[in-house]
Amino acid sequence: MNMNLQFLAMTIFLTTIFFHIIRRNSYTASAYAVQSLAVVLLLFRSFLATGSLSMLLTVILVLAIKVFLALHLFSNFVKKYKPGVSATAYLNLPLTLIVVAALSAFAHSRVFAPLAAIVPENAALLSLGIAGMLISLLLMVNRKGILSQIIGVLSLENSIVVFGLFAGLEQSAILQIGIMFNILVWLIITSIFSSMIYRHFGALETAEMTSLKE
Amino acid sequence: MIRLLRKTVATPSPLISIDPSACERVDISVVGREIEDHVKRLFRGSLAIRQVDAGSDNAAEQELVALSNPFYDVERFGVHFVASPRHADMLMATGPVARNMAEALRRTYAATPDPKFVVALGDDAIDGGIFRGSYAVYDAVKNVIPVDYEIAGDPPSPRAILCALLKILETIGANSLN
Amino acid sequence: MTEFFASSRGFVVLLLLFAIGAAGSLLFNKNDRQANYWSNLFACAGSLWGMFVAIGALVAPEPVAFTLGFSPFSLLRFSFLLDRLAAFFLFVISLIAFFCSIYAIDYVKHYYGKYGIGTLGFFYNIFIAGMLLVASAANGLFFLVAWEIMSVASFFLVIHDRDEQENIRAGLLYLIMTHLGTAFIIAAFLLLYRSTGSFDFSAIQSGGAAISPVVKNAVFVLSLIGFGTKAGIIPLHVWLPAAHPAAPSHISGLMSGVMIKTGIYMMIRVFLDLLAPFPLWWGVVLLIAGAVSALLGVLYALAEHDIKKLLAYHSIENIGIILLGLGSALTFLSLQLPTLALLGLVASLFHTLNHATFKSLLFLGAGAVINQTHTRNMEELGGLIRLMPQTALLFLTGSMAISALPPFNGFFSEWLTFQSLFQGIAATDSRTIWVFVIAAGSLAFTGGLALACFVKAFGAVFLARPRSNEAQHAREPSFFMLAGMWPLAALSLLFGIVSGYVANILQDVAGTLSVFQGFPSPFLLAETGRISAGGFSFVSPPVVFLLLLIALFAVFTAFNFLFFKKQKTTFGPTWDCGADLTPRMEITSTGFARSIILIFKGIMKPTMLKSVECRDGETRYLPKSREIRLGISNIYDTCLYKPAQDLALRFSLYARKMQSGLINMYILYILAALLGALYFSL
Amino acid sequence: MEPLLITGTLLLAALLTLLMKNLRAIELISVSAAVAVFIAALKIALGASAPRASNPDGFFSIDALGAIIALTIAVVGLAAAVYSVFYLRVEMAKGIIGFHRVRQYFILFNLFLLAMLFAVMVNNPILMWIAIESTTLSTVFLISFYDKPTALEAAWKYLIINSTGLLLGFFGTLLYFTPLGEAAGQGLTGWKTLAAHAAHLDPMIAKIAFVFVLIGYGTKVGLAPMHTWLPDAHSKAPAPISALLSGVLLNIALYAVLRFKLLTDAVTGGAFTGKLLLAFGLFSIIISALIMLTLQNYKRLLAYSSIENMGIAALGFGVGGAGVFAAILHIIYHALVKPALFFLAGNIFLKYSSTKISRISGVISALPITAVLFLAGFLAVTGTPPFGIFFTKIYVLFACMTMYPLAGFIAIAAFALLFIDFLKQAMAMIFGEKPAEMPMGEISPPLWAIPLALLATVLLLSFYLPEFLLELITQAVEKYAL
Repeated sequence: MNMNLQFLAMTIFLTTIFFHIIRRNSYTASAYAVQSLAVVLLLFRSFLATGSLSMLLTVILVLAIKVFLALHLFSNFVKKYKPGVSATAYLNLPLTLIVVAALSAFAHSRVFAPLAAIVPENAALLSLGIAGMLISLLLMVNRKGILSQIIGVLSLENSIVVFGLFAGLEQSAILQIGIMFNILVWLIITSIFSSMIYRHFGALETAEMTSLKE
Repeated sequence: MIRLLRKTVATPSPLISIDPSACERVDISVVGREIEDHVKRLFRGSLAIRQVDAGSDNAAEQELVALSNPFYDVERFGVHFVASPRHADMLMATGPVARNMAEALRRTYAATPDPKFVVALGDDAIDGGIFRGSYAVYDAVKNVIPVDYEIAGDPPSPRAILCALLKILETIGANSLN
Repeated sequence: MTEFFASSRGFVVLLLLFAIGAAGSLLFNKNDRQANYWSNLFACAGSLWGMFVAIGALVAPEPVAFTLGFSPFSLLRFSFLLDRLAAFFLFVISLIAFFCSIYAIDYVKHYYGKYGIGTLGFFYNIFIAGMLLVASAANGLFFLVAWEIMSVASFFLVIHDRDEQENIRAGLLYLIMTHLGTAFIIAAFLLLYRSTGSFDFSAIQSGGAAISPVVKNAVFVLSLIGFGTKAGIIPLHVWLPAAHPAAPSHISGLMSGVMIKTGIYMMIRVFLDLLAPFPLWWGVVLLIAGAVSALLGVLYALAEHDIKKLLAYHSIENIGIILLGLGSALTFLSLQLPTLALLGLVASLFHTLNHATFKSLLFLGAGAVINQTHTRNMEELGGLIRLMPQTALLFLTGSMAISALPPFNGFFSEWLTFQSLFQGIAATDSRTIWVFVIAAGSLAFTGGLALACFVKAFGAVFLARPRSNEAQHAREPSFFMLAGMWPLAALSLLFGIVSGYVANILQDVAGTLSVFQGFPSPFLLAETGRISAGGFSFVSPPVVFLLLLIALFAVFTAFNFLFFKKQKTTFGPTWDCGADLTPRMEITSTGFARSIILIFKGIMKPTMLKSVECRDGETRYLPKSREIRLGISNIYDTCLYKPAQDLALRFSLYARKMQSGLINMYILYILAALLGALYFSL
Repeated sequence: MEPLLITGTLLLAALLTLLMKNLRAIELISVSAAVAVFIAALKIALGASAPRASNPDGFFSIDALGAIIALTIAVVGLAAAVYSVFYLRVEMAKGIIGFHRVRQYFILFNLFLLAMLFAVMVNNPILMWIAIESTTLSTVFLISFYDKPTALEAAWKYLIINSTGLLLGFFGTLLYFTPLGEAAGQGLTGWKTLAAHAAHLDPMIAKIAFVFVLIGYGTKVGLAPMHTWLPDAHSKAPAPISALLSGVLLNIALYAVLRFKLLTDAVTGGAFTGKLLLAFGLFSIIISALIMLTLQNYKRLLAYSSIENMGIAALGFGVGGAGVFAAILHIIYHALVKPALFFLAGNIFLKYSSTKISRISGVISALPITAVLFLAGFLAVTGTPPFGIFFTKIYVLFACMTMYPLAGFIAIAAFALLFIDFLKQAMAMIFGEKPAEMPMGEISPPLWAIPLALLATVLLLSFYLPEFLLELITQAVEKYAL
């Protein structure tokens, strides 16, 4: 197994955990950029392996959208709404880590064993990808801030991409581009929404938005 | 109304006035025994009287009430004062018939079953007495309902009433023989 | 000729008549007069045609079966079966609908300009057609369609007077109860489907042997609850006293006279026709349900001062009496006594017919009174016999019939019911005898109380003096209303006098059911106009009628010529001690019933509400007005329906907590659902 | 050919709307585009129903169920387009929105239609996923259309929850590509290719994949407990959008689940997926029945009713056999009834300016036709004869009864409760005294004519199914019933 590969996968997994630990939004944004960069590098590896030009186009798009645009949007976001951006969580740190550990264990349990067995040589990495997905979901459950929710969704997506790569399920370039286009629109919409939410609620916290209770 | 008219036509001038002044000295028990005899014969032992206060000044009522006290105690002779004209053989009307009581008097008369005897008791009932001519009264019971007998006095004493009652019963007895 | 009526074409014409009536009345919605005449005339025509169809099917040698149209659903077949039982119910429905429609022509006039007559006529036609379909459907799914059409149409009729909040609540309760009932029926039919693989009645009947006893019992319980809700068995009756007063009176007459009988019809159809043979306890349960409904129904009627509610409670009572007959039939059948079973069934069918006639008559009469006085409260009525003599006579006829006084029809059907119960006491062993004893006792009790109740009702409404201004200005109803009521009164008498012949026909109707087929030919229930109960006892209605006439005549002459010979009679006003007689001096209907209610206070839980309004608020020495209200606490609401409702509300509030408004929670649900589904499915 | 036409027309309509400055022109473009789409969808349905219809494995490929759903989208889309025109005119007259909002509305409306139809027509699971995700993205601004805090909140929840759910669905989708190996990355993999390889799917992977797909797309279907976004979004969107969301969008997601169910069933047999669908369907029915009892908002009432109806469809597909037939018909009926109800709710909202049930009374006096139609719609959606939902419910129940009697009994009880809930709420709104100052009469004829047409169609379809529709349903049942 390639050391580089392992390193990149670990980076992605660790950044996912890192999201739970850090309490500053600027760091969260940077951590997402790091995670996405790792994904880009992984994709670049597969470009090197296949050498198809459309793959290169995908890599460039991912780099542009997930790393540069996202970083740009998030740092703007943090700067602009500093007082309103929260990074607090419902569970305290030890408890969060225990749940993260439990989810990771579940991802390595016999339930997901068939998935890890898709590409037996990458079994550990595949389990890591699944754990990343579950932990990203946990981020969205646990964190109160809207930024964390956005990053949770994006990190979930990254984990799925990583899983797809390791499982040999990457799609043809046109589909990748379609997905990237979706993510681009999604990013733009969420940032527009964030400003609208800030305008209406004066904060960017999910706990503020609980008036629809029926 | 028509029935009333017919009755007036059928029995011309039925009114009999009784002057009880002659009765001042009679013995009640004697009169009473005679009344009892008549009541037994004519009314099968019980004469039921309904007294109607048609705007009286209560003097006549006092005397009528006295009839029931232990001294006179008319019930022993078979004479009862009853609470409803439906049970009565005889109506005893007192007072000059105040305008408000006229209707009540008429209805009482109507409610009394035939054959019935109407007695106007006291001067007020006979001709209005001291109230005569007042705008508030009809002056006499006979102006409102047909009257058969009149008992004068202002008011007549219980003894006088008893005596008059005897005379009335005698008249009735005589009429029924005919 | 009769073949044509009782054929698919004749039936299509029947449905078309109602369809045209409904559609036309909707088209004429703008013009109340046109809509009224159109809808009611077509309803009349349809009902008349329905009677012919029913008679045609009654005289047909074989049951008439046919299928109309097609549907995209393979299980739904628009198949009809007009056997004698169905034909009998078709006849009852058509008969009552015919007279109610005549009555309606004048009755609905007071709605002109207030509520749309078009919609009333539309739902009225649909409602009658729905009932006819219910009685003739031969496919479970099709039956459910007809059943729901009937229920929904009657719901819209109940809420026709929609400005009254109370009517809306009554309609709500009615539809809720009827829908709950339908849910039970659906469950029953689904269970039957599961066992026999078809919704067709014929297939269910022939596959009946394959149904396991457990499923059979479940079907019995489910359909007893389902159809019992419609029929108004206590404690499922709560909608009945609410819905009947709310509906226009000709609708109440139809609902009470015939709609609740569709529940009885389906019980006969399902229990006797589809599910036979059955265990003994079915009949016992029906007997107990009948006894309870009859006794409690009449007790509640006694306590009621709303005239239509009173009549509604009497419907419950009469349904109880019908169930006594039906229950004894079921019991005898499972004891292998087909002759007696036939007697019980005939009793219940006869009472069905009789109750339809006199109850609709009573409702129509009550409608005439309400139409004039604008109140249903009997305490505000009174003295109407002088103002509405014909109505009073008609109402009296109905009251005598429902109180089971000879020579009216109610007497003879109750007599038959009594006979079957007595036979039950005589013919069964110690295990079931007590049920019959209790049932007969409760029926006897019921009869007495019903009489007391109608003395009260008739007395409070028609006798004494008017107790309200409106009651003083009542007038005799107009032509068509009387024209609708007179024939019903005549029928009440006629069915009484010729009850021997009617019972004979009903014996044919009941005898064609498959459960009676395997036995040797049963005894003759009636011969030459005489009803006999299996040779044990008999009664001859014409003789009863003649005797009554003679007795009446004799009493009248005796009093006139012997005792009052010498006396002169004069008529004068009542002695009133000089005061004016006022309605306040009369005995109230509440007061009349109070002594009886107090006897049963253990069951009825009467409530008394006293309120005194004083002129002087602080010292309270000088009362201005005093009010005492006597009521009956609704134990079904407090003990059964309210707790169920509270339970549902509590669960609902628990469920609503799920929608907490917090998005983190929502994502947690997704995570939990994902992990849970993975864990449990792998 | 028709799929291209549909795509082109809607794209063109969105572009033209972007450029137009004239309100009437925008309205005309959108309505005519909807008409064109309707005709094309009808042609697709007619073509698919033809015996021996060729179903090439090209870029677009529409099976029988897809054709049915596409047709319902087109019908409801047309109805919604016409209704939107008149609805927005009233709102503009009231001064609630301006021209720019209307233009934005119609652009997004056309894109939304496009995304929905694309999702049904396209032959590739990933592209379908992209299209379904696009439906989320195109409607999120329509949900926050009124720019109120609550609308924004609803839109945000809609966006986040659906994106999360769909990503899980995406993961599940990827897993279905495992048997393809290297071929997965090559070109566009059609459903037929996937189906051909499905036999080589590892059963365990197939199960995991289906759970992910069910949870993922189930979020979009509105199956409990993933339904939480649905009442918020449906109650805050403008009425025509709610109609589309509720009537057809949910069906598309369900359609996606069904397609994956077919792939899964090839290796695991029908019992596994059936039980899952049954469990989620039943849970949805129970939850919505309970919650509807104490609701205070009539648009939420309709939204929960959609959850219930999707539950019934899931139940039907879950039990299989005759349940599938009933579920498909149920989808059709629901797709017509629910938009009609949302349109009527829109009328009530225009008149009363409130969605609180407690503030609405006497609709029958204020809006007589709307009230009558609302009652009819209520009867239709709760499954009262003669409306067809009654039959579909009975069919689902009896399919349920033959396999899982307990579930059948629970469902009957839930249906009864649902009817009571709906009846209670509807009666409270429709009867009673209308507010004194409220003027009588309908707002404009098209606003009630459209729901009337939809309800009439349902009533017609309850007793008569056109030949081509029957053929399509038969084909679909053959394909999806195991």
